[in-house]
Amino acid sequence: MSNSILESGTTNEPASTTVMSMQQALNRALDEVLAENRKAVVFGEDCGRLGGVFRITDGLQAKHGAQRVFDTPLAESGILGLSVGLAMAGFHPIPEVQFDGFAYPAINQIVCQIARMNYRSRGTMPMPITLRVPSFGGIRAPEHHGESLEALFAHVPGLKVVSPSNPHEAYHLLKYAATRPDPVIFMEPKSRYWQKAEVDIARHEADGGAPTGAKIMREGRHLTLVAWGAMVSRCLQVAELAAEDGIDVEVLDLRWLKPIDAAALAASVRKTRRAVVVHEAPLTSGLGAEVAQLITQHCFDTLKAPVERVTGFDVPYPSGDLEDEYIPNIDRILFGIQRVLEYKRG
Amino acid sequence: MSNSILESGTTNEPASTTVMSMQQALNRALDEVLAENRKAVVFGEDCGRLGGVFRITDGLQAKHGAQRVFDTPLAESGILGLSVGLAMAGFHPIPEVQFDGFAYPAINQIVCQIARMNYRSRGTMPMPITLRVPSFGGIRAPEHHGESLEALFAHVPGLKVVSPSNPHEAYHLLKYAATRPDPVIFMEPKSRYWQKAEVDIARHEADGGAPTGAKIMREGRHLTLVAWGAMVSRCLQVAELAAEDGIDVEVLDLRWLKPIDAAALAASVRKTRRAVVVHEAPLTSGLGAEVAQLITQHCFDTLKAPVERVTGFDVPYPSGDLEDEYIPNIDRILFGIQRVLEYKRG
Amino acid sequence: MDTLSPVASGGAAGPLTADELRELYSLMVAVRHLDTSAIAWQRQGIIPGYAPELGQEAAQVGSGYAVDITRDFVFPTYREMGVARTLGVDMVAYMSTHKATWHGGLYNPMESRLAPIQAVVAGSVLHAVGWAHGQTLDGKDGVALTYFGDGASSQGDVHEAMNFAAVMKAPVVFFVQNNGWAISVPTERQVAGGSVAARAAGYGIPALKIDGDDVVAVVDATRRAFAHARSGNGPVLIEAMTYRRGPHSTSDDPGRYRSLDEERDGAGVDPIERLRQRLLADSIADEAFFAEVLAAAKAEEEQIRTGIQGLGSRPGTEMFDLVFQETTPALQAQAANWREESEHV
Amino acid sequence: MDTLSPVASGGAAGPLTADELRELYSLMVAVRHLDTSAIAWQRQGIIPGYAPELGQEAAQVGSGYAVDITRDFVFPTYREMGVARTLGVDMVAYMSTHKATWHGGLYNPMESRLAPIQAVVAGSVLHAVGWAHGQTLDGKDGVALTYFGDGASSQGDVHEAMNFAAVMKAPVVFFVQNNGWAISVPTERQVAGGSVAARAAGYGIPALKIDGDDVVAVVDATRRAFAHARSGNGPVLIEAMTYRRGPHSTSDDPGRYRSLDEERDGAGVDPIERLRQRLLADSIADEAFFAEVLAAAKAEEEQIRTGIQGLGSRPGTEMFDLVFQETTPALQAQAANWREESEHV
Ligand SMILES: Cc1ncc(C[n+]2csc(CCOP(=O)(O)OP(=O)(O)O)c2C)c(N)n1
Ligand SMILES: Cc1ncc(C[n+]2csc(CCOP(=O)(O)OP(=O)(O)O)c2C)c(N)n1
Ligand SMILES: [Mg+2]
Ligand SMILES: [Mg+2]
Repeated sequence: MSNSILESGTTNEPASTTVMSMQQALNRALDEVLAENRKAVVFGEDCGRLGGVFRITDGLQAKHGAQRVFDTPLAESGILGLSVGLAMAGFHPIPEVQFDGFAYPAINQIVCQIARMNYRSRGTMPMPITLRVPSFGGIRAPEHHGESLEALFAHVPGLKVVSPSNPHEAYHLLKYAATRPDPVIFMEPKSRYWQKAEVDIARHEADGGAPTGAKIMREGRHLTLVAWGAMVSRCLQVAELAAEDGIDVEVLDLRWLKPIDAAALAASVRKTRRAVVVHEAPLTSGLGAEVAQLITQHCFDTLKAPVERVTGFDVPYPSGDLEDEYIPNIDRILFGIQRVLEYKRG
Repeated sequence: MSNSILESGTTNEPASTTVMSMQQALNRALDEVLAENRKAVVFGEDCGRLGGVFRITDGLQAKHGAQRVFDTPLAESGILGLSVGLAMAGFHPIPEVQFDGFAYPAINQIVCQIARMNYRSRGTMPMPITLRVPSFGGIRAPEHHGESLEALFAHVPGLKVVSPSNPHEAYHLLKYAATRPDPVIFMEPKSRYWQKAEVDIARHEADGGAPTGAKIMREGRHLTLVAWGAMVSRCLQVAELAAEDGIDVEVLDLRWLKPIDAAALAASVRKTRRAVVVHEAPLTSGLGAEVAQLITQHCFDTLKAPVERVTGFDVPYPSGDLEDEYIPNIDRILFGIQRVLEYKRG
Repeated sequence: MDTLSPVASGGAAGPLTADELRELYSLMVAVRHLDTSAIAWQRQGIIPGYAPELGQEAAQVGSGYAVDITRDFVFPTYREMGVARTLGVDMVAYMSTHKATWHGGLYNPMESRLAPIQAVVAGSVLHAVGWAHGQTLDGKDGVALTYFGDGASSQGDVHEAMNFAAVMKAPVVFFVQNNGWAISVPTERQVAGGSVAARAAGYGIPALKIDGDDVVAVVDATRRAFAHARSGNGPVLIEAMTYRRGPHSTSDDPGRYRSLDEERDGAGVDPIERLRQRLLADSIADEAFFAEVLAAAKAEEEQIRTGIQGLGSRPGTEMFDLVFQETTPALQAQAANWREESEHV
Repeated sequence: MDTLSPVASGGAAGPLTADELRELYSLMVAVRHLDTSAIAWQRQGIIPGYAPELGQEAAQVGSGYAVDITRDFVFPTYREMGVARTLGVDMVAYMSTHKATWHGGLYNPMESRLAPIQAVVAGSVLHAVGWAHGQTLDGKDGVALTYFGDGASSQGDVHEAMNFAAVMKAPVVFFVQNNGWAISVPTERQVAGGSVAARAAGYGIPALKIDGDDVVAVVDATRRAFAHARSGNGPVLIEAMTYRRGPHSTSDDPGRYRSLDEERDGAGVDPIERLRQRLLADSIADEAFFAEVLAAAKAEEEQIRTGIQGLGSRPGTEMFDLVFQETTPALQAQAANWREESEHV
């Protein structure tokens, strides 16, 4: 990996890229992590023989063996508690929770154990655990299969949280996260698993650096749209539509939901002077509040309007029929943009 | 209860008050709720014979019987799951989780069941569950005994969240919460259990209304301090100190952490034009972000400075020796006030 | 395994009558037909997904048949269509959950005596204990019947539920359908010790491990368990050994983790066929009856399908209106905003 | 109860030697003395709180004695001071947690082979399973020893841990100290069926229910369990029956839920006295030895007390520096802000 970066990092031309889906990108990242670190282990419900209900671990058991890629009994607290012990024994566990909503039974182990063991043990028991959570909604799935837990995770001291928005990000962010010595919650936007796009396997970033902060996905002058996960591609669509009306929207993929790249937020909004933050999770106490407050704190003088939030409502994630009413759609994001642009000081 | 309100609600003179601690006020409220509603049941770890580790349920088993006030086995998910079934059977469960940090094992039942059953059942299975959680820090206790979970709870659709700041509020808010048809998380500031103060048993509010919104605890002109739980009394102290320097601080006890009384926040800050929000929980994605963003949204034009947050740090709640470094202390709140007052548009 | 002593209370009824056996057969066929049709509906785009209970008809119909809906209450998972049908639940309202109309289903759980469909594995097992304890507190004699799978037995909540129930002597019947699989994980790599029923002894709970494909055995065991619990003796656990003949759900591909040979061996004789042979052998029913039952099942499926196809989406306002009994200003504001922006479009 | 078949591997050593018995006695006395002193420290304001293990010395010293710290790993609760002492943990560093210096204690868990002190009831039982499974993956022969109480046995995590361990054949010894109480709740209203050991059979896990106040029985059982697990036979559960003679913690008031008579009956004969009588009867030790041991215990306690009294607070920067292996800009900014505001004052 580092070799490739060195090789391509010096030139500015795009390295050779491959087209793949996020599912394939994640699968490839795991495959490489397993190959490169013999202490890496992958496990969870149906992760072994089946290859995961989303096939993210497809083929890994056959290739790396049933000791390193295995099925667990159906118990999320068990899976995460097991991860703690494996980490203590020097492993790098990469567990999967089958769906976002089923992370709740494991919250005790995540919050009270995984997030604190390094601290509690005064740095002697690091927790290099990369918890993969197929996340967010949009696939007309049963109850508890469309949840957005980023606000909860981001509030927990000791956790880092990241979410990729496309196959390229997925590949590099997972490879990065799964080689870190700290626990990372890796939130995969399941509605984007099957969309294909170019992945530059050779290098993370145009500048060759590590994928540690936010990333501008589209430059613009009039307003900054901040999003993560599946909402990034929606915001890019919105930006195209807005452009038709002469509105030049910058789209910032936050990527890291903890720590948040406040500098990138500030830099963008200092330029555009207006911001809308978009997420699927309910409004109240969502991560949008943190993002909005960080922007306001850093850009109070330049902001032309209060930061707007376009989010899910304060209601339980609804059934498929009402999903499109719940998740911020293009129209609602456009309304949000309009409100900010039309804001007049009273 | 309603009788008393009617009796005293028409006059404006203070009704007869009693001095008691928050522990006594909560105990009395539970006693009355049990007496008034034969479907109310109180339970949890050590809640029966012992009367709770904080004695909030002291004497209730002896008075109301071991069927209505009982000890459970040591399992928080069990306690909350039991509550769901009891609610389905027509009861009003008032469970206790012994300490804030031990709510985590019950999060799955709280988020996926209690908060959603009314919705899932289309209103046919209400969840009148009042979950008491001794909360927040400041008592030099072991690990997991000083946690602030309000941001997590407030983000969950289907929950209401409230925290009293003094014995009077404790008595009335608990009586109010425990007679509602929806689930309420009742966060008790354990560091305030033993401080005594006047309780006007006869009526909730000076205006006789229900204790549903935020409450101004001290009027002021220069800046609004927003707080809840144990931080309210600290903010009142800060206000006294600030007054010596000619700074007139308004202190708003948010009381309801979900739904948040946005109108009261707006009204106060429209007057003072400056705000600082104080909480014990870690900064990032804490409820302070929501409060700050609500204020900014409603008072963007009048705000003289970005809303400041004085909070716990993004670190695990520390051991007693470092507790005072972690919890916002008077100095840190004063610094926050100073930053807001000295803010100059760049 | 049978650690449930014969109940002195006489609560359990005598052997099943011919009428009852015929009714059980009709129910199983109706359930089978609806179940296999639902798979077809999914392929035809009528519903987005479904979790079939193919092969579990005896376990579901037999246990549901023991319920007295005037006083008992049932807690399903996401796979208890056969139980719902046996209890007499409105099946359009039930199946609506698979049309993505409403999580939990559109039926009224209080009137149906069937809790909303539960997607969290083991999520409602504790609710059954709470409801049952409520019976004790109220001095009533209802029994809670809660379903869960071999996979679900691994969840901590099942342990907490069994311990609470036993400590409180709550009138609960834990009904485990051990269908051999939790998605792709077979029971032997899921249930240490090999049997969920064996766990019961550790809590002092009597258990019955039964042939879950024999509907008569299922009715009998469930009735005995109900009688035991109803008489104030506390919980009982039944482990009905059966086999998930179909995929986990319409998005599953069992070929990735089991062969057709394994499926055939695991499944054994079809539970409906077993009952049919029995009815024939005992001259309780004939081919004409079977044909009649099938025709009725087909007519019923058609009616339900028509109902499902005619089912519109729920109005978006329900998203907001059904969150609380007492709504909040913040939520009302969001609802107003939503209404404005969706009408505006 | 003893469902652990005699181990063929010969891993379990022979009967305890006189030296070993004397060592066990010394350990128990040292632990007793430190434990009762810690209560006094709390009263004197040296430490803010403490959870005594009075009466559990045989269970703790005996089990800890079976550990091989060159390869095994131990997972305590908040009450295993006697285990820590037996393993040779730095006791000032251990006791510092009760001085509110650092949650988890100041000792190095990797070097001590003792995981940080755990305040979540049942919190670390699964960690032991994970660590043990790591031994299997690494082809090593270490065994994980995890402690929990009768109260903790009600937690879902204990069930998940036992099931995982048995499914994975992980080399874990589950050591339950059934001390009769979980704060104010007695075992009979906590543990349905009456015995945690009885639960093990349901997972196919061998169990030993032993007299936890007989240190020789404890050592023997733990050694047998270790030998079993070390030889690749999977987990074992030991339930050591003992009694919490003191309050739950220094803030507890047992008079509210049990009488002195009940305490006396429940406690039975003091485990240290039992060993003393045995040593005397077998002429393994005499009064001079006992006096010497007590003097050593007193000296040790004094040294630890001095250490604790001399222990300063940890610098506030550790709050920030120990959160991650790789810190974050946001956290550094908070640390800088904290430093500025605390120095400013
Ligand atoms: C807490 C939780 N974790 C994971 C899932 C995802 N999931 C749905 S069904 C299932 C398998 C359940 O197996 P079992 O309990 O045997 O029931 P069956 O599907 O065989 O009826 C899984 C893993 C879930 N619904 N809930
Ligand atoms: C998850 C959790 N819930 C509640 C508590 C509060 N608590 C601390 S110790 C205790 C009783 C534990 O009893 P037991 O497991 O028998 O251990 P013992 O105290 O007897 O050693 C309780 C309820 C806790 N620490 N963790
Ligand atoms: Mg199954
Ligand atoms: Mg105990």
